[in-house]
Amino acid sequence: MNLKKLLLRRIIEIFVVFYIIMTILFLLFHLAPGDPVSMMVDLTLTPEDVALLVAQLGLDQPLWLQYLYYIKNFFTGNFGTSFHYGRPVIEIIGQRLPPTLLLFTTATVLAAVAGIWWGKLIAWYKGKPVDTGVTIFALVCNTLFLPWIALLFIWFFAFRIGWFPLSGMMTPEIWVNPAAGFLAKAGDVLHHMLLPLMTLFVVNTGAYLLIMRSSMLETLREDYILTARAKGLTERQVRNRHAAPNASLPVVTSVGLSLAFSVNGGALTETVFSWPGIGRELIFAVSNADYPLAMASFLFIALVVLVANLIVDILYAYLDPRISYE
Amino acid sequence: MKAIAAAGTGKNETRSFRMQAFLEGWSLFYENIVGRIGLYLLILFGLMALASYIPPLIDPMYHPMTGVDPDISYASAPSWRHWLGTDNIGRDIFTQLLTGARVAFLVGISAAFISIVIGTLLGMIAGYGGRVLDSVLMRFADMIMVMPSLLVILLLSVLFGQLSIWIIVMLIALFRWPAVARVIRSQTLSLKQRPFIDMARVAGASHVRILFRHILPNVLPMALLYMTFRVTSAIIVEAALAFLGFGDPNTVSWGMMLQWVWKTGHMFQAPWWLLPPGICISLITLAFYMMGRAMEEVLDPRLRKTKGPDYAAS
Amino acid sequence: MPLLEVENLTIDYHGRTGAVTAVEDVSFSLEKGRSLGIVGESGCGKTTIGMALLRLLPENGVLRKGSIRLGGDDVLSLSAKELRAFRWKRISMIFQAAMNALNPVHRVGDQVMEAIRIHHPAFSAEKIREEVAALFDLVDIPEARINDYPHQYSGGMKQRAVIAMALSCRPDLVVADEPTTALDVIVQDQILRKIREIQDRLGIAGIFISHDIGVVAGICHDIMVMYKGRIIEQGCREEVFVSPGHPYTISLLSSYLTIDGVFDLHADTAEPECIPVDESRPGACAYAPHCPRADADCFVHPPAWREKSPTHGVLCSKTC
Amino acid sequence: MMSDTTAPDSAILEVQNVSRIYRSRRFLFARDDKGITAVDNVSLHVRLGEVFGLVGGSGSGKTTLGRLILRLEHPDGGDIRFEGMSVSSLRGRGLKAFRRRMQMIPQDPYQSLNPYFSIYDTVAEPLVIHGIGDDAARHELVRKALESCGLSPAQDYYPRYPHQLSGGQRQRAAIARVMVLDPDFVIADEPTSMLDASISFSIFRLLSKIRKKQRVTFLFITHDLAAARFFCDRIAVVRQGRIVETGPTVAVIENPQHEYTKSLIAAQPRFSFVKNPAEGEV
Repeated sequence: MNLKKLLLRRIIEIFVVFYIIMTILFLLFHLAPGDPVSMMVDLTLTPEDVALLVAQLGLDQPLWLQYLYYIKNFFTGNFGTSFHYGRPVIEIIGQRLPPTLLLFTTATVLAAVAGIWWGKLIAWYKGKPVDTGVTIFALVCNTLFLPWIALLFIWFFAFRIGWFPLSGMMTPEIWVNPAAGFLAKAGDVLHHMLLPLMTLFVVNTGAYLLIMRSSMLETLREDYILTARAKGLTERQVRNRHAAPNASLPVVTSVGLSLAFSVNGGALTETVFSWPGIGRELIFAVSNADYPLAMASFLFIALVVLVANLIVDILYAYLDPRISYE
Repeated sequence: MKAIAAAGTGKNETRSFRMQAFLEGWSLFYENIVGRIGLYLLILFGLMALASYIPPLIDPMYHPMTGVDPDISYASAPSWRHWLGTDNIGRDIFTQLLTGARVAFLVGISAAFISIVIGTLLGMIAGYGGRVLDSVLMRFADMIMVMPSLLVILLLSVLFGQLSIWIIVMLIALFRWPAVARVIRSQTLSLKQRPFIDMARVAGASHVRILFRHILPNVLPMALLYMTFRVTSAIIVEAALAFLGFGDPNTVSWGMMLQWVWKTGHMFQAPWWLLPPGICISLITLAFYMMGRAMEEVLDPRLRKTKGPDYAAS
Repeated sequence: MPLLEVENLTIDYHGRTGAVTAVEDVSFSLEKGRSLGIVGESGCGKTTIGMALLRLLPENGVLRKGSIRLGGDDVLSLSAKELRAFRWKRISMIFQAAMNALNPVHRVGDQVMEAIRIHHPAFSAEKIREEVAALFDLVDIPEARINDYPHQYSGGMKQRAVIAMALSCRPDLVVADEPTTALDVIVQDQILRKIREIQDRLGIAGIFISHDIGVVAGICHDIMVMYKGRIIEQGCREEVFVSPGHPYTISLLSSYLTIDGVFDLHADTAEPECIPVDESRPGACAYAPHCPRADADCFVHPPAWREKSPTHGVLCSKTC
Repeated sequence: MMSDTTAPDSAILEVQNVSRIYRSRRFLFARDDKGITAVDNVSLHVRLGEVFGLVGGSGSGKTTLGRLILRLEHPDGGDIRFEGMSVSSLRGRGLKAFRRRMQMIPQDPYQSLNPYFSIYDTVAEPLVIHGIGDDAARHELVRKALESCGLSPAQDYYPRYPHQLSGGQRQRAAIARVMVLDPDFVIADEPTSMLDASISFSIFRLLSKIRKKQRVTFLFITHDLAAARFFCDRIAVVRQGRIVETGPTVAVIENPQHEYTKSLIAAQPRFSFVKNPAEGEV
């Protein structure tokens, strides 16, 4: 079936795009005035240390060879050693990626599902006060400045009423305790995750709700909706069977398009909540001039976005028969 | 040509399409509560930005960056002297807030304007040129679009060392044009299918003439609409950068104020310091966003109506 | 007693700038098994009448006056639940631009089955499937295509599927709004023949709405010509074609190009289209500004309904 | 402007074995499909001063053929000659001169005028493009063109915008824009298919008038055999990109040879119940 072909094409495209991103990054960092070491390294190092570092990073080699090494290193998982942690970068990434995936995937899926659901309902009240109220509320949520609302949530839910921990992902006592079972550990992570999740949910859901609402209104003008009504379907059947499936298609597309933007929000959330994810690590690495770690974190984030886009594409093809059955 | 046109009948139906569309659109816009709230909010912020020049003239202690109240060296609560209190070294928060409005407008509008110009030009060229040019430009746009712009700019800040406000504006503009280009391209594609473009070609019009005399006026309303959305995203990116400590150290922006509260650990003790900048960032983006949405609702049905006769005789 | 009786139907659309009357004082009736054609230019209110029969007017459409009766039932007083049972079972509709009448994300067969399932909840799945197969057979769509999606169909096939769907509950009346506009001449001819054939076979009454008097003339017993929301001429098709009474009908017919030449029935064809004219007074004849016969009277007084024969009437004060 | 020396039956336009194939183009990933053949090896010629009709259903390729002749698209094979010059080889100045002489009347009056151009600007634009006349001369040309197309007094229409006109008026303005250049060859692509019947008839009459007065050669593209019968000297019946039958209009309609032409004629609405439809004497 053509779905396979489509999939194959998208995967190849992802490889190409990723390769180009890698190359651009390489060129930016190697052709920019001043060498990366002097940009990244603090002044406390002795000249010998610097020379060692230059050799270690292969910066004394010709550019094309550095490039080849750079590509090869990526595919062999060799990203060098973090200046700050003094450990292999790949190890750090390996630790940071899962928490990000957990938080980000949960938040995106929840926001999209809730947005589609509520958008579908609210479209039915077009022009009524409920509609205006919800629309404005969604707009407000959507434009809340994320780090600020995160700080407010921490201040209120964690500091004032103490329902949630202030930051982090785990309580050390529980994880050190050999008696703690899987449930206790999972519960602990969930307890830490709820507040960041809530932040992302509040900020992202509004956008999806608004898109779904206008998409529903658009769909309701279609002739097949008129046909469905003429057939004697109840309003509920018209909405759920005929309007919603079509109307959610553009929302799925926009989820894909807004993924990169949500990643920005994800990184900010991780930073404010000290969630040990890869976004926070990138910001941390940039602040600390940890060049290998920053590069690798960024590449992995880009990869996550690309793969997430692929998943959205597959979902879309699955929902729209016009694509999978061409 | 214009003089002759003006010599026609003096009735009000001689109003140009643009004028007519604008007046119609304006009344629709003003009926929309969302658009009206947005407009009022924007006027408020505009006044704030203008007012930001006043306090330093009253007393140098009200300078947002360098002004320090000699009597205060801690974060003080609102008082008659400092309407919104001071930060931990005794600078006036209200003054900083006013200056922040100025910076937000500056960053938002200039970054949005640049990205709209780039996006509109590239979108028109891609849509009109078609084929390889279109594919290359749009793949490039897609690539930039899948990159989280905030994080890319962060990474690039390493190259520039310290970011000045103008570099931030340029970087935001460079990473935010693709969405505009996409929309303008699809508009151009559908315009290209419209017979009046064929008619212009048949009349012998050059590509430049077609692009700028025939296509540009038709995509301009959409470009303006997208400008409001770009303004919000530019303000948010700048604020986030400043919040993370990568802002221009010579400028007070709301994001930077938030960073100071956060980094100095005053977020639990000084609500007068934590609340205002966050409210301002959220409200100004809300204002532009609301304007944009109201404009979108004005533009959309009109675009639809030109498709053909309505069956519902209105 | 006639199957359908419409009396003094008046419908307004409420817009931002006030109300516009789309249909004014329209009355007609239709016997079982007969078909009526409604002809008029775009915006004359013909589609609105079709929608009103199923009570499917858009939100801003208000039925100000009049009554609609089908087989003795007052359509306008049905409750929401009765209305749902009434729709499709009693009157079904073939919509303008049938291409868009099928939902792109559902299989064509499922969309037809859905209609049957709603109105015959007692039918078994097997029985419904048989019904659908029979319907597709009726409109000449191969059984293998039942489970296809709409985008896999050609334009003519979609149109036939829509017809199958309209017939699925054996309604008393089918309303077809521009059923063939987007189709090729040959396909259009086939579809019209098919509709007519099925209609005769099943004894279903039909209302055909079109801007093309030729399409309507080919399949309808009676013709109703509308202009700006009013019926200006009504009669059986022979009467309307051979001795049209209203100047608008005459201009329609005399500008109708047929393969054998022009219907040059009357010499006084008007060519007023480009002369910018003032509107006639409210209530007066709406066609007066374009009418070659009009005199000062026509711009002031409402036109009178004249019976040319028991079955043929004209809304015009002037006799030719 | 027209050369009077050419014999009346000499061809002003020749289409020789022209094909046009649409392929889906994709960057990086070329599809290996064969594409859709919109125009398939078509040859025809149009004589000076006649009205030549291209009749066919939707998707028959008749519009594509028109676009190829207008050089809005390029043929994938074959050659189109306008007065002996190969159209596809035209560049720069030659192309501009060609554009001045060959014009098109569009299908959809709702779409064919730029909403941001006043009627004066719309009609004057071709003059501006070709640098014809000064302001005063242009003014006079535009006035004449509008009035000859039934939009008079022309001054009333100058400052109006397309959305302020009715469908018929827009189509007249579009025709005025074409006629202001005084072209030798006009392609009319379904010029009335979007208009109501009575208005479309008046547009036909306008075109007939123009034709008689200005000695223009017309290529008339239509799906409607009846309209072709009314307006054309010769017709070609097109189906799936090929010409299935060609000849004088009356001969083709009264004595069709090809099966498709026959079924096309059979599908025309007829009014057998009307005793005496006027015999076509137009």
